[in-house]
Amino acid sequence: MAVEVRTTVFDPWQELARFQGEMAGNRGKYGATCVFVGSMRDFNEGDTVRSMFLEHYPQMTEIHLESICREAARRWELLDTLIIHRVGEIRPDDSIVLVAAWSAHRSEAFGAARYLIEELKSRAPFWKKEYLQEGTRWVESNTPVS
Amino acid sequence: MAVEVRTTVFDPWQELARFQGEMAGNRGKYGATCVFVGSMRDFNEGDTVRSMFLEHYPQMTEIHLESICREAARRWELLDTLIIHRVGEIRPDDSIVLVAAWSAHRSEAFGAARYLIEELKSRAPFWKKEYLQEGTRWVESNTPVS
Amino acid sequence: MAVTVRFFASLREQVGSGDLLLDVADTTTVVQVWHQAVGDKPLPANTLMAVNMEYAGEETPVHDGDEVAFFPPVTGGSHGC
Amino acid sequence: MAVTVRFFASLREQVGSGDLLLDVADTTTVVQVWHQAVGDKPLPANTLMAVNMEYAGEETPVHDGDEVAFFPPVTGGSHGC
Repeated sequence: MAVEVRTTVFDPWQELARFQGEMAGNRGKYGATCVFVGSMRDFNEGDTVRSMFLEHYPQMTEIHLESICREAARRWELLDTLIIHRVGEIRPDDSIVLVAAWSAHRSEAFGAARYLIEELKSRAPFWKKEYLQEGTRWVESNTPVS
Repeated sequence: MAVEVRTTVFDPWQELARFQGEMAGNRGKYGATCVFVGSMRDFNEGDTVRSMFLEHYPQMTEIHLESICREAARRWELLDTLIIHRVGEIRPDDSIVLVAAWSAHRSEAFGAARYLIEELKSRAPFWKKEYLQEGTRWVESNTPVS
Repeated sequence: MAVTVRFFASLREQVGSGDLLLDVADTTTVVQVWHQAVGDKPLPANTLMAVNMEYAGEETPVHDGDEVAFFPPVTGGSHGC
Repeated sequence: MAVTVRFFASLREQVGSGDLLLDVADTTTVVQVWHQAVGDKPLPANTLMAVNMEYAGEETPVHDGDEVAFFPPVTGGSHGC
């Protein structure tokens, strides 16, 4: 189980290769891996977004993400989980968030990955400010859970 | 949209990096990527599995996987999909199947990825034969959809 | 007319044959192709059938040049996945 | 007793302050910390509160040395994700 907050660009696929490469004890055990990657779109609510600043609450972020992972491990039969979240200045096409769940069974892996991203979006202390063509704005509401 | 049948080991994360690198037109558009990777476990139904042979129906496999992708694109709002499936001799820890869906929205990406793997497992013409410590056996039934 | 018949996986081992070319009557169905290919042996329960690589049923009509396939339930993906 | 008060994101800009150290009475709640920090301004609807980095409510009691934080609804992940 790992939770990482990153201040610079990360490549989700390289991170997965690295993390899985270090999961030596679970090789041949997991069978099912579900991954979700959220990346920055260059438009939102009809406006072109040039870049974004992702503020967070240092320490509380990690504490909260770790508790989300522990809760996922209680609800689903998991071998491992990984969450990586960017903060700071972010540009279109950058990866913002990666969640991954490893299990022996696909329904567990899917259920857990979905849970991790929904919980993260609704409860983890991150806030986005968008830099538009003209001015800036805080992203006030989140996409609904659906 | 791509469907690939592979006869040799593939690294799912490298494949995703490559495929996404070629999706130039959708950069900054997708926001949400959901990936499922199924890999070979070294045990099944209480037995240690040394290796496995994955037979398929050449051509029908590709035709069928492509039709699954088209159906997913009708049901969800997708920017792209990818399916890679191994055939031939497979060893524990090898990746067997990769499905991925790119969308502007996470619920669409999750829904489509889940649909792709469920349809693939229930309808695509693949058959597994396991090489156990003693003898071989065809895997007759599939894990239920759950 | 001529049809190609194919068997896959455990069904190929049971039937003892992979591909074969059959000369069949003009109005023939998938199940008739089965019996012409393997004799009296009944079509095992759960057998899947395809004509020209599209799923078909026992009564699907078969035409000259068609490829008719019989195979057991599919098991793609990984075990757990 | 002393508590640290923190504001994040749009709420920090509204309040015009990031972190501050307050001297408060012994029996103080989160909402009382808010008013002592920002004056009469009511707590905006939907404001989230945390005490020592755990979510809390307006009436959660505050103790010496606690860190009390106020922030708007969270918006992690990507837009679409």
